[in-house]
Amino acid sequence: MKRLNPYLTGGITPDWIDYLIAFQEAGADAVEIGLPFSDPMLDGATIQQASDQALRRGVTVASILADLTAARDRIRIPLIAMTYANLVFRGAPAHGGGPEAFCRRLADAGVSGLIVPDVPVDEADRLDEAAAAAGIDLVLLAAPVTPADRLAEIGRRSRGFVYAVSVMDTTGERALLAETAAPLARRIKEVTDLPVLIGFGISTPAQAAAAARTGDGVVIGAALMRRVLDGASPDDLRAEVAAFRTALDQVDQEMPVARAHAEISGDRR
Amino acid sequence: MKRLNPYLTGGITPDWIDYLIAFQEAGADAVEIGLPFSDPMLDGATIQQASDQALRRGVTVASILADLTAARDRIRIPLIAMTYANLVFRGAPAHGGGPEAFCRRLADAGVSGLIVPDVPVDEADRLDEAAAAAGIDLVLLAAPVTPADRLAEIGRRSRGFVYAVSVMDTTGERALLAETAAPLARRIKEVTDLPVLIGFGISTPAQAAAAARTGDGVVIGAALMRRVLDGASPDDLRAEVAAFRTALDQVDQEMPVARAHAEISGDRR
Amino acid sequence: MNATAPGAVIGSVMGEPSATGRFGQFGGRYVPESLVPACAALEAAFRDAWADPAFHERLARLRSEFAGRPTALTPALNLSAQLGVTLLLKREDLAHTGSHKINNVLGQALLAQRMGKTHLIAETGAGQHGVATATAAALFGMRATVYMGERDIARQQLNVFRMELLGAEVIPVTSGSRTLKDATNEAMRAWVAAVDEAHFCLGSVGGPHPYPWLVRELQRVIGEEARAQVPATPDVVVACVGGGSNAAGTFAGFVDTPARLIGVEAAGGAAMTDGRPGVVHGYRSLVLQDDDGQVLEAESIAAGLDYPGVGPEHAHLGTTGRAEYRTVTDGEVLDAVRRLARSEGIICALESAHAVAWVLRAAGTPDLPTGSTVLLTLSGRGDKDMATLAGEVR
Amino acid sequence: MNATAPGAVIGSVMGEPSATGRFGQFGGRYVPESLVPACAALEAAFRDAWADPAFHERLARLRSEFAGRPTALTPALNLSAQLGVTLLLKREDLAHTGSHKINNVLGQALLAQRMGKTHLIAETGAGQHGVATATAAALFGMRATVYMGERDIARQQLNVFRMELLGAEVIPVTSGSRTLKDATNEAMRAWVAAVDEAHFCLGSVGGPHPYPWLVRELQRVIGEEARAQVPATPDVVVACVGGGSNAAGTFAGFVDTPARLIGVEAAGGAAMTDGRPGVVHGYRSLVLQDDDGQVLEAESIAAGLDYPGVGPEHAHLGTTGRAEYRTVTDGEVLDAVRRLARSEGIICALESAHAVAWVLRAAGTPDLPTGSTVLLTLSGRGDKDMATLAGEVR
Ligand SMILES: Cc1ncc(COP(=O)(O)O)c(C=O)c1O
Ligand SMILES: Cc1ncc(COP(=O)(O)O)c(C=O)c1O
Repeated sequence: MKRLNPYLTGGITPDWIDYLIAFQEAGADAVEIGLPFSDPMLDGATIQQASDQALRRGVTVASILADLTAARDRIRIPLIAMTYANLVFRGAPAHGGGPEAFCRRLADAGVSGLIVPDVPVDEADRLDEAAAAAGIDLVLLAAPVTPADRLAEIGRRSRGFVYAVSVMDTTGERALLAETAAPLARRIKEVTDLPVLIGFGISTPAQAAAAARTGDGVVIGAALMRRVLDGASPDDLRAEVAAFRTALDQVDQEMPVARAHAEISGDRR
Repeated sequence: MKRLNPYLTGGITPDWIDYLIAFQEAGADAVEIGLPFSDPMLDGATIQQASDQALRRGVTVASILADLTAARDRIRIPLIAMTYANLVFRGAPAHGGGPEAFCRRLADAGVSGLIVPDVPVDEADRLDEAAAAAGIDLVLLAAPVTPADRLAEIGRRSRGFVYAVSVMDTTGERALLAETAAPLARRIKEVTDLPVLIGFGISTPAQAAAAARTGDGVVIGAALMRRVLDGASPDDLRAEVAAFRTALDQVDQEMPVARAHAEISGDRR
Repeated sequence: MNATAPGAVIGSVMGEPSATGRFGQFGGRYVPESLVPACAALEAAFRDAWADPAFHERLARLRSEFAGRPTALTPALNLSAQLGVTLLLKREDLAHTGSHKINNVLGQALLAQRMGKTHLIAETGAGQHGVATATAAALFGMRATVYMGERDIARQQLNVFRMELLGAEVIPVTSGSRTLKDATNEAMRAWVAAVDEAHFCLGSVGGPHPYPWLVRELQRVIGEEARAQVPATPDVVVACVGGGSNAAGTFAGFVDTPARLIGVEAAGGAAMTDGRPGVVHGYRSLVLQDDDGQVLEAESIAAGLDYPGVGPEHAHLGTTGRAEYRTVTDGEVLDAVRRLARSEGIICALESAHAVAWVLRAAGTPDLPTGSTVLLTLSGRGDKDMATLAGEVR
Repeated sequence: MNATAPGAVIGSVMGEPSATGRFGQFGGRYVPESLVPACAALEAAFRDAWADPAFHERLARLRSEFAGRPTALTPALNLSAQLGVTLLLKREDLAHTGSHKINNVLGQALLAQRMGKTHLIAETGAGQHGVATATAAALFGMRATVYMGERDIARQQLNVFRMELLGAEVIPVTSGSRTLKDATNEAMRAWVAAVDEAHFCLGSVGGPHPYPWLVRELQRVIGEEARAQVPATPDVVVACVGGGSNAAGTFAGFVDTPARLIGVEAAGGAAMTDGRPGVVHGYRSLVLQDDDGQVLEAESIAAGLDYPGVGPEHAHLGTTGRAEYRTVTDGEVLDAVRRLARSEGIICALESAHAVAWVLRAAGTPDLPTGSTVLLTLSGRGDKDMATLAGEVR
């Protein structure tokens, strides 16, 4: 089945958990929880704004994890944290900091995956170990410009799935699915058996469907966060995510082979 | 008798000749006629303003001399032109210009003396000759800083009188007669038998009297021109100049010797 | 690298970083995968160029014929007499465009050309790096896009217009602190989207490997010239520190001497003094941040020092003790600009005035004993700051 | 001196003027008696100093250690390729304070100090001479008073604040054209009143003897450096002409070569082209004046060229044919600033852009044939003009 990982900025509104539940109810396979950072280098305007809004509300990693812990009983799908290196590496192990403690805190809150866009594979050794020790999948990203040897290493070292950054750009809505998306997904699939999720700029169900014809699923970020920023309710977002779900399911029906492949790879907990 | 040379910016008002006549009636011994120049380097704010006012009226050397020619019958005292080098040297003799023509034009209009503050004695040769040829007295100026040898040359080459620049400053009213005035006048009198007229900054009859105790008379400029600029009438100015006359006459009575000396030197035509 | 007594001679310090771009525990290449190949290509191009005498020759020609190098070393005679120290000023304010930034940019533009790039992207705070980038772009026939925080645009308007006149596009950054920090984010984002044809012309010794090394090597000319110009090894070498490029370039010329190396930060942007280890803008260093790891907004009257990070090599030099870092306040900086102007006839940049302010405060104290000889890098001229100063000094 | 074919080698030209300070029929000392002794004393002091190796040594030190000399010679490669001529730029914009004016002022300040003066009085148009004077005054611990027309104060505000920061008093001149002409009148008036302790630090090659000679000798360094820097004698040597000091200094280095010497005036302030013999500001030269001998107000976008007179030696060089003079319009000047910025990465002063504008216009015409080598003195940098340009260029 084609995977649908909607993204949600942790703490974007006081009732942000309701959006998470709405995503779940709409058929999300997992939710990526953004832990807002002051300097989100790889994010475009929408997710920057979402992060800022959350930070202005006083949200912290601790408060987001506490909210997730509190909502644990309502959450049935995997949660994947997405954040930047500074929040991950912050502090020394001796003082309860460092990536080891960070990963343990994620795991304690029921988070099972981690994406850190500014930690490329070359800088990932320590985080790799820390994540593994805490039982967290460290998802690595591949980009259209990633050369073959790096791609192989990313495929080998990524856990859970490989995140295909569809476009040479920041996060943000786009009129068209980038032409680089499909070739990248195909190249990744040649070097790994992990599912390949395509993200960055997937803005409509049609684009999601198109992406899913090569990849094993999609991450939807800015398109959803823009609605939340505009004041849409959890119900509104449920409908939005459901539309993506429907589009992906249709792809599944078109492509039985791909679906079968996805079911075998089994990263869905 | 102590000399009184009031100064009048030519063309300062349409009825400027009336001021000239008023000066004459008030007992002036001669009148210095300023031929206004755009860049009067040695003039302070008042006479700059007077010159500007005349120039803005469209006054020229030619128009001033024409006015004087027209008023010739009413004028009984000597006229001394005061202006800057550029107006004197302007043009080539071949084209009716140059100091030779300039001096002839002055003489034709009944002017008998010339003061050019930016032609020091070192630069005076050609003008000297031109003035002499036209029967014009070229009056040279001496300043408090003039050294002895120059002072002797100035005394030797000046015609009519020697103009003692009382102060190291531009023209303009001053609260006090400069301390440099008397010593300079004394030094000049040591090197020449010409009368020594003290000018620059003499603003009140009392100052004029004080100056005249050392010199042979005074030039009064800015103090009169300020009144004209402020709108005072020829009658007002007649009274003003008469007050200076009275003050000088009193000095004459104090100092019979000085008066006798002045009468002998006889530059008054 | 162990802690080292100040003044000890260390040969290997300020050499090449480790294979992963580290100076001790600092540095690295914390960038999105999209930028990793570009960083790797830049590193390769730099290694290649730096080994090529023809590249050095072109750079040397540009430096002398175009940028006006070597810059003068001016003995500040009046201040020296007043302060009881011998103060020597390395005059980067006399370099073309008005600061040391041109040293870095000319080298990077040559590299970019060598790599076939046609577009320079830059971040700027004070605008000096932006002007230098716009200048090099004009000279090399490249496009230039400069990201600049809205707040900095307002306080460094002169430089904005200079950039535009040089043909650069200046893009106002309205996010976050609207200063250098956010301009850097935006420039990196823009680079991601244009990485094929664009070179990210980074302005200081921060950023992902190889930038901290590359920029320091390009700024090394300051220290090497000064070393050749001073009559004897100074007791103290001092420079202001924003990202730290003029200080790094200066220190590089003296790191193997017994001279004490002093970097001076803005009190409101003192990553070396108040920062904690962290990762921003692609490198690990000391960073001003709150307990949650959110980067703090710096607050300095000098747009070029109004930055919460600092180059990783400084973090290393500070941690090992080879260099020391001090802070001065905005008020001291304004006094220093005026004092230098009135005493020596030199109007320096607000950034540079930080180094001056420290000398003014420290002279005659144990930190800078009477009789010391001080080499101070005056990183730039103050024309750009006249609007700010008009409001503050009188 | 008879008329001389352009390009002929003349040894004695640009040597010492006659005993009365004349270059041919121009020059002299047309000042009030109050100033004659001061001019004579200055002449004596200059002769004495100029014969004193210690004076030359101090001046040379100041030039190199403080002012950043020698300034670079930059081949303008892009413009050269576009225009079909070899264009070499003598970079006075890189001198401390941003123009050639510092060359003159450092020499005069040294002289003033030697004469025991404690106060410098100056006139300024663009403000560059005022800034240079304020700078030297700060360095030498003297008082500085700078007269500047109200109109120039408005269009060169950056320089006004620089002067004030350096501790100078800037006095707005509200008379006449409210530009350089009237500022000069006011400065001379102020000098009369303070002649004991004050030196009139005149900014160009006008004024009473010995100024035109003194200032040209102090600016000769431009031409002499350039002469040593050019690979071969250029076909044409070009500089802008306001009062004419940067041109005179440049020409002095090449007057004894076959190089053609070209001075470029503002069309609205072209004394060499439109002036008639006259006397202003203490010297006889060519002057813009009406039929009645009233001096006309010049009208140029460049405050430093917005002046109705020109140094007497230029009148002589022009009359004898050794130098030629051209004019360019404000519009050509604005284009030239932009073109130089975009092609070479150099933002020059509006004044300097006059020389550039002539090259842009003349290149490829009989006046400047394809293949010519041109040495152009870029007299100053354009920072001061950004406000004006912001309104005019885009
Ligand atoms: C004049 C000047 N000095 C210093 C700096 C700070 O940069 P760095 O610390 O990299 O030398 C800047 C930055 O804009 C600057 O313009
Ligand atoms: C940059 C610059 N160039 C030229 C001039 C004109 O002066 P001169 O003709 O004496 O060189 C000025 C005068 O202010 C100036 O500032």
